[in-house]
Amino acid sequence: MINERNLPILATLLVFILLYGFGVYEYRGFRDTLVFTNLLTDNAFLIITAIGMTFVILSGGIDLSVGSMIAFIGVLMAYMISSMGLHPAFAIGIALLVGVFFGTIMGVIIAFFEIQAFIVTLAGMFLFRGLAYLINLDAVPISHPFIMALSDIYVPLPGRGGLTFIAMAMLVLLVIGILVARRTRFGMSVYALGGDSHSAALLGVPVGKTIIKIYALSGFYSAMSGVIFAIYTGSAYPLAAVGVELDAIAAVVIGGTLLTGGVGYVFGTFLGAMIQGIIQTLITFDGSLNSWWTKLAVGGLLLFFILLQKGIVVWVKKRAAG
Amino acid sequence: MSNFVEGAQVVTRPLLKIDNLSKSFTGVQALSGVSLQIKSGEIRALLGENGAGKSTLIKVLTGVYPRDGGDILLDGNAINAADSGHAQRLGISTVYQEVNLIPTLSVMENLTLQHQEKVFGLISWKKAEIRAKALLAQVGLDIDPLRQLDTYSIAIQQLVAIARALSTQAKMLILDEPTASLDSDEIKQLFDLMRRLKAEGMGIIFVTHFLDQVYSITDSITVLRNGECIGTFNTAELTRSDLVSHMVGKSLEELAPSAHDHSIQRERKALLALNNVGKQRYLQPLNLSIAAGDIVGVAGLLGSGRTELCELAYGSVKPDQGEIRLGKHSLTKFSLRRAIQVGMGYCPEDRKQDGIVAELSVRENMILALQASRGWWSPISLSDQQGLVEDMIQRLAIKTPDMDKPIGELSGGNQQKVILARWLITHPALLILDEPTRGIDIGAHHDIIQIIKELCEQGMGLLVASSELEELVMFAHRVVVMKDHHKVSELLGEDISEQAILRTIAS
Amino acid sequence: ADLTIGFSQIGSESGWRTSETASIKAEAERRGYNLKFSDAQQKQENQIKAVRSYIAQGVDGILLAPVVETGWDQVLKEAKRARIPVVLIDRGVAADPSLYLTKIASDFKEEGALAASWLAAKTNGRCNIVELQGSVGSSAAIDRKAGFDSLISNFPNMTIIRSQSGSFTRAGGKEVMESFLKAEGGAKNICALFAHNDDMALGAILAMKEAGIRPTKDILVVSIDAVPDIFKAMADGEANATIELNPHLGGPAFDAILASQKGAKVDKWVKANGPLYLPDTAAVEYAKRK
Amino acid sequence: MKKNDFLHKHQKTLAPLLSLVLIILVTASVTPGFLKITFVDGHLFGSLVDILHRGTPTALVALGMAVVIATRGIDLSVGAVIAICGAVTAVLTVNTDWPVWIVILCALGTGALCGLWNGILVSVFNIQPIVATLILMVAGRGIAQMITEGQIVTFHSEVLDAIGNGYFLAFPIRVWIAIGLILLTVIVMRKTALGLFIESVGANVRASRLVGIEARLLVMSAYVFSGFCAGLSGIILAADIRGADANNAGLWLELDAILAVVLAGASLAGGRIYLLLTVVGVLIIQTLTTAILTSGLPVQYNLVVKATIILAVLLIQSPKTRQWLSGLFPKKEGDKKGSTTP
Ligand SMILES: Nc1ncnc2c1ncn2[C@@H]1O[C@H](COP(=O)(O)OP(=O)(O)OP(=O)(O)O)[C@@H](O)[C@H]1O
Ligand SMILES: Nc1ncnc2c1ncn2[C@@H]1O[C@H](COP(=O)(O)OP(=O)(O)OP(=O)(O)O)[C@@H](O)[C@H]1O
Ligand SMILES: [Mg+2]
Ligand SMILES: [Mg+2]
Repeated sequence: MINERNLPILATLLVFILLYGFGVYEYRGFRDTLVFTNLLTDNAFLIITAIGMTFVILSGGIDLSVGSMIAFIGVLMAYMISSMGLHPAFAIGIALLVGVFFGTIMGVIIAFFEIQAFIVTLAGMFLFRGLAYLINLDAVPISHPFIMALSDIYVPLPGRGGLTFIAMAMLVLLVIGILVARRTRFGMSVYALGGDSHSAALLGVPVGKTIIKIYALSGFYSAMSGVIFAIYTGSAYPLAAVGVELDAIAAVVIGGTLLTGGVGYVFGTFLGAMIQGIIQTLITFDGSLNSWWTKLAVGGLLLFFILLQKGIVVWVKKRAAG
Repeated sequence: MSNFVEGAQVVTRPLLKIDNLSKSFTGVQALSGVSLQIKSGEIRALLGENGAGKSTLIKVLTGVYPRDGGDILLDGNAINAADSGHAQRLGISTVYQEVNLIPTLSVMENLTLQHQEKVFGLISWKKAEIRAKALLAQVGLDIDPLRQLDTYSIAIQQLVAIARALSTQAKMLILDEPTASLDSDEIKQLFDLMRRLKAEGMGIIFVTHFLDQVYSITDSITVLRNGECIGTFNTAELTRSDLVSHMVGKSLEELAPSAHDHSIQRERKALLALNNVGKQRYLQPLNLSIAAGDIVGVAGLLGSGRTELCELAYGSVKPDQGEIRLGKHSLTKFSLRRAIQVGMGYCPEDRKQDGIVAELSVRENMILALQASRGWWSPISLSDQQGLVEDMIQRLAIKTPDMDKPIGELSGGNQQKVILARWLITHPALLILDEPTRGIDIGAHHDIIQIIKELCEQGMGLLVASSELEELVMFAHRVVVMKDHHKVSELLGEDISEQAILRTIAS
Repeated sequence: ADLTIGFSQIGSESGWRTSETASIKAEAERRGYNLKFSDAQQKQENQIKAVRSYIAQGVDGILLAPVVETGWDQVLKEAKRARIPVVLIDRGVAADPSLYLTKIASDFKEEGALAASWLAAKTNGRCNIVELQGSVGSSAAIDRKAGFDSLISNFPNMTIIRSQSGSFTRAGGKEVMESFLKAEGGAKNICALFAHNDDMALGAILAMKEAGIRPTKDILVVSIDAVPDIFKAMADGEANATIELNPHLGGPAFDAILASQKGAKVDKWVKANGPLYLPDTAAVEYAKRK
Repeated sequence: MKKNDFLHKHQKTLAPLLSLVLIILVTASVTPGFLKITFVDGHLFGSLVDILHRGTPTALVALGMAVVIATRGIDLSVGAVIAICGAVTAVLTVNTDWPVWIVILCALGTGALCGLWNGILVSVFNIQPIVATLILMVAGRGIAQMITEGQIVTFHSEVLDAIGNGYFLAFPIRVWIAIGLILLTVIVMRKTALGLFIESVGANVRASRLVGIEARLLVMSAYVFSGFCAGLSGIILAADIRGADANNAGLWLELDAILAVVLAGASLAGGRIYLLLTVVGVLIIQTLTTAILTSGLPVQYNLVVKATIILAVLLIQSPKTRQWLSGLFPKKEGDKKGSTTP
């Protein structure tokens, strides 16, 4: 018997499989494992960001600062490695701490001053992008043997595909995210907060602390995403990842999480991001759309799959009822 | 100002001691200088009219609201709970007035929230499920703990909340109107449980508006009025009339129900008629007719389909078969707004989710239904609104500093009165009430029943679903008994008595 | 030959870029090539995805208009491994030149310098300049500014008195110019406007006219790109000079791919710098481009 | 009682107004001549007038956004709708000889239609507002580019010029248009029961449905209104530069609009909105933008300054800060009154 609460995820999975099947049927080269592993690698930073975002949205909040955080962390890393001569491993550690630090600050403002997450993180979005500009306006390469070595790690799979370091890091972070969400007290507090924050407080959930932790976690995940993006491109660019916050939110929501909070799964987010990735891939494989048709297609496909997903959920529920 | 009537000689020091506690909100002094003491193994009733400050006392006690002044001692140690979680850790377990659980989590998750057992640092849901089932069994519930909480009725949610409060190792248990929507069976079960906990030495504070319950379970009574402690009494030594006069400041005689005539005037023709109305997996098809002036009660056990009957009759859930007529209109295809325009009214059971619009003011909440039926383009002028609202505040004795206060800041019982008033000012031809007197104090209860009777004498029809059989017997002309989502019988006139209803349900 | 070529374009953020896309598509069609087009909507990650998809599909060549200069090493290596030649168009990348076939682009720095030298000649090295920068952080903005700055540093009496970002848009150019005029109290103190692209200049011209200031008479206007509308403005006497950024890069790019298939040697940088246009030819040029 | 009420309301209004005045004063002290207003050719001229002039499109968008936010929604598509309506205006002006007012009606109609689309997705298909409007946000620019074929379509029309940059009674015409629409909206919302219904639906849909409010229709009209406002804003923005820039018109304007609504004290969880304060919010944001542009600060500081000031304004407005401050000065009139009322 299918649990009703898992239905959106199953529907998302089905949509993903349908899409993939369509690609394999329609395009040359799509059946190669390379396409799938490319999806994992190319969307890794988005998925990582979206995992952090899932916690935020589950709690009924939102974090608009993630895209800027990615750029800021990248530029900061480049500065520490190139200008200060730090070892990348060390620089990554510091960069992650900085991400957590800024996330925590936003969390404190949201929790303590009771200001809405939307605008606090919007200010964060401006601030981090601005800080990135202050460190470095130009795009700079991060050419350090350590970074190169990381980006050269490759576990070949049958076919032409293979798992990169980035993809594997993403999968590990995904598993951690799933465990934290469903198997820790903090995770359950996040769900409770999103379900009804007033009741959560009466049930003894430490609301303030949980909010702070949520934004710290999101800060960590988006900083991690910044690190991954820097490794992915081997460079830092203050204009990187513009608009990623919206892609991440969309991934979370397509993955079945309610924006009002309380309902959803981290794994759904993974599928949501993969669906966005595959839409992009299908459009590229097709290659016949001009600029404006590309935009229409992205929007149209998004709508189509959301409706399809809703349709599946409704249909299964009907079947179960009748 | 408070006179203490200590119970049997105090040998041990009190488990809980509250001294001179005060709390004010903007415009309201909710508590002023309240003091009381509770021993372990004592069940204390906390009584008072709506808005007397009972819930506030509990929330200050458990750190939900910061206090303005006063001391709280638990086991002789001054405590200052920072929040509800802290209070729990200090040993005070509380079921707050409204069902305060997380609707989007499963029953199991709600029961174990903050108390999960872990294996290798990770929550074990297997253990959680076992524990959840055990807790549910304690309150006599046999439901699927994996289902989402809000798929269950408000009464079941209430029981889950109680079960949850039992899950913590506490010295003090506080129950704020836990019985508001429970049936007699559940209440009995709850009382057995309370007796057991009492025997184990737990101190219990119990808030209710049912005097029967006060006398059957509590050892002592503390009465609050207008935020002040009127006194603490031994239950056995206090007569009902004295108790009521302490609470209301009036004597019981004034409140005694007038003798009720169960007979119906046969000559009137049907106002509301349900012909074979039903919905798959929701309610078995049934017939029902209500004439002007009729008061029809709906009785049944928890989950028997009372609420479903009300929803179908009102039209907020559309039936998939049968026809609903109100007077000369067939409502089956009507929108709710049209139904309200031709005289329907419905006061839902779940006040928090379906009733109040917490952010809006008392005035706005009260005129909402009338305004909605008139449409947005013909607004009720502010002075008319004020007139209507002022009148209702008087008639229902709604306790609020002014009518522009957000309704969410009112006490539970007063919110319920506002929702009732919302429908009364629409002058409905037929009013459907689902648990209308939930959380309403005895004084107001009396007034409301009086108002309802008057309205029916003037030709309104009434459908009341209630788990309080006493209340149904008091004013219904007819009682529909529900069981397993279908109508098993209809009791008429002199057949209506608590025993008869119980017998029908049991058969 | 029936080539399949992948073209990863940055986006369609300006009229100039739309023209470039149209020109390359037309060239491919003329030659009967199968062009796979992808619009990255200003996102590098989308461009990387597109290039990877082209590799997975096994195209014969890839045109890449990189949104930013860095961060291409990995994906270029993959293309090289798959033996697919990559031609960079309209700007370069900071990667080992062996990773791509050739770069067909103009030099942003030279464009900035060209604008500056025209202005220096026009004003005899005496000028208070206001500058409309492109989007903060974009390489076109950074390099055009750098080229301009380094040239005017030779002229002690040429200074940039105000510089703000107009984000490469007309609306941005107009709003920023308005604030410049307010802050400087009109045109008395401003001798020339240097805009990083024509659209901002066109917006600024509107702002000047609305403030009762005559462009070219009170304030000189020089900008870059050579879009049709700036020629119209020049013809109407409202702009002084523009430097062309050549959008017709399809031909040379395809030629380079063909050449490499035949095993011929290809230059690593095919410079495509355009000339500076002045009002005298504006009417003719406008008619040509319309 | 009455006085206490008044003070209470006052406090909410005071915070945004105070922030606005503060920002203007600080800017004036940094940028000489910022406050100067002169009378040139029969109209007012100066930075403050510029703020009104520049703030108009945002104010219009924020107006529609406020109504949508009241219903517990959000409209991310306004920027794209601006681009579409600008494109419609430009293309119709250039390619047809229709009278201007028909062109304007077509553009406004297009905006409303876009809003209707969003409304249908949200209230009929029950798609979460942020994603429902995200779809048009992405696809809308594509539609706009399709209309303009990717080029900036420039046009010439006296009437549109006047809407973009003309003056009437010393003030920019577009400011008058905005004032008109804002007042009209305020009147409709407050003098009919529409405002009550919208806020009620936003705060508790289930309860609102049960009292007979037709929530679905109401939510749909909120989006239509937002689309209409964005359409008007799109016409003004196109008229401003005498051209339709499909890719850049109204880019990221949705964020400014949302920011303004929230600065005015509304909650994104629906319910109460404050239309006039929203305008103050827009003025705060626009003053900030203009101040940064006139300040002569290097470009890379723009965002940091903006973020810092927004955070400062937010902190000033937070009720917690107020509580904390009144803790420092305990003898405040309002508090004393509150606690002595029986
Ligand atoms: N959060 C709040 N803000 C402002 N006033 C409040 C708040 N909570 C309670 N009050 C006021 O305090 C008074 C006491 O309310 P309380 O909820 O304690 O009453 P109660 O005795 O529990 O009543 P009931 O029997 O109706 O539940 C009421 O007048 C109420 O309006
Ligand atoms: N599976 C479900 N999903 C959603 N709502 C449900 C479900 N089951 C019950 N409900 C709702 O719960 C409410 C109560 O249902 P129930 O059958 O318990 O009614 P009842 O006889 O009035 O009992 P109670 O005394 O608990 O109110 C109804 O409003 C019903 O719609
Ligand atoms: Mg109470
Ligand atoms: Mg019920």
